Amino acid sequence: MDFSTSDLKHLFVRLAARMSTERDALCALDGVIGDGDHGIAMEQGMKAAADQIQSLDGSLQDVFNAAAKGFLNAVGASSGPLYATGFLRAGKAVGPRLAMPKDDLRLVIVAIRDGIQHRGKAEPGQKTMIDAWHPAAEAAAAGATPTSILAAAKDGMEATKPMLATLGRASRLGERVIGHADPGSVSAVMIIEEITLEMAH
Amino acid sequence: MDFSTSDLKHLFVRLAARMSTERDALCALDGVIGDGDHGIAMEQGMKAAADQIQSLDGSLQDVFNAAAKGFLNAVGASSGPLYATGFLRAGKAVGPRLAMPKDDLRLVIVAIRDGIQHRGKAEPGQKTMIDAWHPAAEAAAAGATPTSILAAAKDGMEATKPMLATLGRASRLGERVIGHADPGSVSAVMIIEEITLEMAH
Amino acid sequence: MALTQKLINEGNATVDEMLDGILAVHSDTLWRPSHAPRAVIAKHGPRSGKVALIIGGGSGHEPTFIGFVGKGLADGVAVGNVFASPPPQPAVDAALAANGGAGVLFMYGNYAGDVMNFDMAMDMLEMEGVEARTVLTTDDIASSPDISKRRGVAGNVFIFKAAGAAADLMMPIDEVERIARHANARTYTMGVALSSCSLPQTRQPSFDLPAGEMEIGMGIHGEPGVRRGPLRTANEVTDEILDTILKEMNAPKGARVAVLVNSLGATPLMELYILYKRVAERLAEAGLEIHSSLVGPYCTSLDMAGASITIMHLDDELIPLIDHPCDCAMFRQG
Amino acid sequence: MALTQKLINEGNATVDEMLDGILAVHSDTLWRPSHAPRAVIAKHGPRSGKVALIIGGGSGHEPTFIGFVGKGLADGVAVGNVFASPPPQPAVDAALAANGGAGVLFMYGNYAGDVMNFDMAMDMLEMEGVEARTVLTTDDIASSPDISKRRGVAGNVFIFKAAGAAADLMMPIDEVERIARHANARTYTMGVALSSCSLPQTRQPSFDLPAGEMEIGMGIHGEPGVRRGPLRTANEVTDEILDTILKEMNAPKGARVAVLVNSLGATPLMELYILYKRVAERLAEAGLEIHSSLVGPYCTSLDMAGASITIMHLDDELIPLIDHPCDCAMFRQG
Ligand SMILES: Nc1ncnc2c1ncn2[C@@H]1O[C@H](COP(=O)(O)OP(=O)(O)O)[C@@H](O)[C@H]1O
Ligand SMILES: Nc1ncnc2c1ncn2[C@@H]1O[C@H](COP(=O)(O)OP(=O)(O)O)[C@@H](O)[C@H]1O
Ligand SMILES: [Mg+2]
Ligand SMILES: [Mg+2]
Ligand SMILES: [Mg+2]
Ligand SMILES: [Mg+2]
Repeated sequence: MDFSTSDLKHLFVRLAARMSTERDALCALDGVIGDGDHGIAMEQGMKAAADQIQSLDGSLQDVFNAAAKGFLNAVGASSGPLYATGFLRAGKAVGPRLAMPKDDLRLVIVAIRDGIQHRGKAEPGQKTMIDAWHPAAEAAAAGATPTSILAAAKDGMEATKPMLATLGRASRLGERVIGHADPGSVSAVMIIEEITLEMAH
Repeated sequence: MDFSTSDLKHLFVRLAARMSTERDALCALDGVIGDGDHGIAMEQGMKAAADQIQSLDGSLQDVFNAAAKGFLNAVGASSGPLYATGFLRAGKAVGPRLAMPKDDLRLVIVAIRDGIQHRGKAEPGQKTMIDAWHPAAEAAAAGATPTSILAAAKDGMEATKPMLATLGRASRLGERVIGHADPGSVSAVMIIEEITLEMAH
Repeated sequence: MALTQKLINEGNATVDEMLDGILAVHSDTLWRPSHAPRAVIAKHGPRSGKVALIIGGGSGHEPTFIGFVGKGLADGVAVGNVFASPPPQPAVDAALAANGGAGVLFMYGNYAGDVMNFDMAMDMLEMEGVEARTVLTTDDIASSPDISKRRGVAGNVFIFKAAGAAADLMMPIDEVERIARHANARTYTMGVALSSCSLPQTRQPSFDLPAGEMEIGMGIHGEPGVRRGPLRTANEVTDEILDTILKEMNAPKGARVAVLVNSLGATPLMELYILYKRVAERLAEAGLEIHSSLVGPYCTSLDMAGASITIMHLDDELIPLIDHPCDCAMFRQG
Repeated sequence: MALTQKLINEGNATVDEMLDGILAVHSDTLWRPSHAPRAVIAKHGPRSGKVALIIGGGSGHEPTFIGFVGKGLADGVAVGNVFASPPPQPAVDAALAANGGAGVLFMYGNYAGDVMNFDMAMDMLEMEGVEARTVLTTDDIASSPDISKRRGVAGNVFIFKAAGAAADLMMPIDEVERIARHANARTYTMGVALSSCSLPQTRQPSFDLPAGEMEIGMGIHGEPGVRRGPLRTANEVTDEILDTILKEMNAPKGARVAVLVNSLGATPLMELYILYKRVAERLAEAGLEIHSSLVGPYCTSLDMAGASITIMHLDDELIPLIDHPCDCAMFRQG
């Protein structure tokens, strides 16, 4: 089955809707160990990405590039550069095609992880969104099923709870962050869930 | 029975203690229709009056004059000029004696009322402390018993509840003050109670 | 009940400790006579032949009143307890310390307590042979339909400023008094409160304000407002306030105004500028020209959340006075 | 749950509406390029041959950052969403609009998001052939034992001021950068929060702080502090903060300092001056000389109650820079 630019546009619309629904829950999580705005960043970022691409005429890469720009310019924050770089990498990975096999969404997951790591220099184990993106990308690269990719992301997110943070705002809180999930890893699971649902369709 | 300068000093000590106990209740009353500080003004005023006179060597009039000055300088506010003028009038009424018959405390009640009215120009029915002081002074002047003087003050205070206010802060609240006692009339009843207890001793 | 959270020491010590802090920070512009700890005087304002402008009132409104003492504005201030008029003595002390032989003008908000105390101060000054006059501020249009019964609130800043500039320009006391009355008559304020405040001694809210409600026409001492209503958006609140002010002010198109968007304490600048945006839109619609604006906490009510809007209807006489430079502890211009 | 009480319109519109208000009030000193609504530039600061100082960060800290744009201080600001670093584009826009051909210096607080966005802005400027450098502020001594991981908080005011003065004196970019690092290395801040704050979109407290407790070492975004403890008196809080700062600063007797007692938003001037009184006592005891002081809301965290104390350890190089005049929208000196 093919995944077209119009499918990609729909994916961003669903991501925007999902983040809007989860906004306050993500903010509450970020309030515990960060500054309480992660839900707002993700809602505004995905909405701007979706808005930016709706009337765009171009390839999958063009759509990802425009989404990156829309997300970044609407948000800034930490999430902005991280997801913008992830989307740019995803665009590069899928290339200037108008459609691709659905299974190539694996490449998207891997590329987003790569972009986030390129920008943020995080390694797994530092209590960031990378703790969800990295195991998901590893599973995707190894040919795992969509369900297993999502499960890997969820396990990675769960594993952030007992971690100390060594990057980002939470790193200054020492032991106080133990027991709380990293909000960026929670929203990452949601994004990965929407992508893997596409793959399984 | 005689009422000496040392009795008068003790009276002020008791008034200071009473206002300290009632401070938060008086503030809460003032919060409803005023600015919430009446208990603080009365506590600080009576404490300053009591402190000012303790080591004073002089007549009843001297003690009242010093109490007036102490109260006024510690407090300002509305209560300061009103009670300071009341105490000055009381001093003038009892004169430069070292002691007086206890029954002359009637003169004190009448004089405090006169001083408050001279300073504040309030008439009964305007929802102020005068609504307690005036009936008490009328009863005192008419030779009523200490119990009846106090009862008159209490009735006057109760009567402030349904009143509209036409003087002071509460006058700007219109109908919203209806149902609430005037805080100045409530503290007036306490003062009158302490004085009438002296008379009855 | 839990105490409201404040960074203070002993409740009764707040005013004196605050004054120690203020005098320590602003020792270049403020001083106080050693015998009069509640009278604070401008170092560079008072001078021979100049009318002395003495302002005053309760504490808890900072930067009002003490923050407006300085060259070009007030010569001295009498400092009261929290929400309490100062007694007469510091007003007398301030007047004598700032007296330049050209008369003293007392200016303060119209509250029963302040009137009684400052009137006593006037009597005491008269005995000293010093001529003193009084102009009350009554800018709070929500507080009464009868102008003489209205409270003085944030509009004080503009009204004191006009009178202080007139005095700094060495105008005689008749002129300074006339200008003070003129400034007061053309200044209109209305505010809303979004929370109660609490005194340092009790640390309890002075009144209850349920979530979702606001007090409209609130005074600056936590006195309840003229009515209570549901909390509205910034634009709706601004519109209600400006509808009331513009009607009362009744200025012709083309008139120039000064604007003050004031925080009652806990409301941050972000919200004030959002209110200001709407004020500017509404004034433009009404054909009025904004000559100058102030946005910030100028007249507060302890830790109360809320804001007030003041419009001063300027004229050729008031404009140079409002523009006149001043160098106060907490307010500088020019 | 009940919404926290704010005077706003639509939650997502707060920053843009605030900016409209700020630009309307301060049109004599600020402007913004028509294509760049989140880049605000000083009208009178930038000029040919002068290093352009561009500051920035999230909104909700007003008067930080935008209030410090003006002649003698910052040339431009990139404005982010509430508590969110601005994206690279407004930083680039501000840099290009203020560029005087002598290089651009970005200064902002050390937060992961800001570092990523401003680094992208540097890359973009490089492609335009404009030399840009960065100095991060790290004055929050409570945020990490490792200086390079510390947050930038209220000390920004002094650090930006020193760098801005150096740029205004037409020093070359190497000097301005060196001074900025020097100023940062000598500036120490620590704060306490007495309440949470809430974002305009959620209007819920970002975290729970039970009555009777305070957060010690709180950041300016509502990030929880390094520890929580019972609310103490003003003097005890000041002592704990100053014990920590003085130990870290390790200045010899006779050293001169600048002091900032800052409100996090809802804490009024009265409490700040009470804190200041104790600061002055403690510094005198320590044999340090206060050269100059600021007291007020300089770096806030929306509607949070609390305060921070900053001490800058001055030297002969920093003193004239801290004293240098500046004329900013919300901060004037000299
Ligand atoms: N260097 C980094 N690499 C990867 N993820 C990061 C990094 N820094 C922060 N994050 C993620 O960003 C999330 C916070 O994002 P957000 O709240 O939107 O931004 P901010 O921290 O600027 O408020 C964290 O929960 C964490 O997952
Ligand atoms: N003109 C007046 N005459 C008599 N009593 C007055 C007058 N004005 C106010 N009061 C009394 O003063 C009380 C308030 O006193 P207080 O709270 O100490 O002063 P303030 O109003 O200055 O805060 C009122 O409850 C009222 O009884
Ligand atoms: Mg965040
Ligand atoms: Mg009162
Ligand atoms: Mg009062
Ligand atoms: Mg943030």
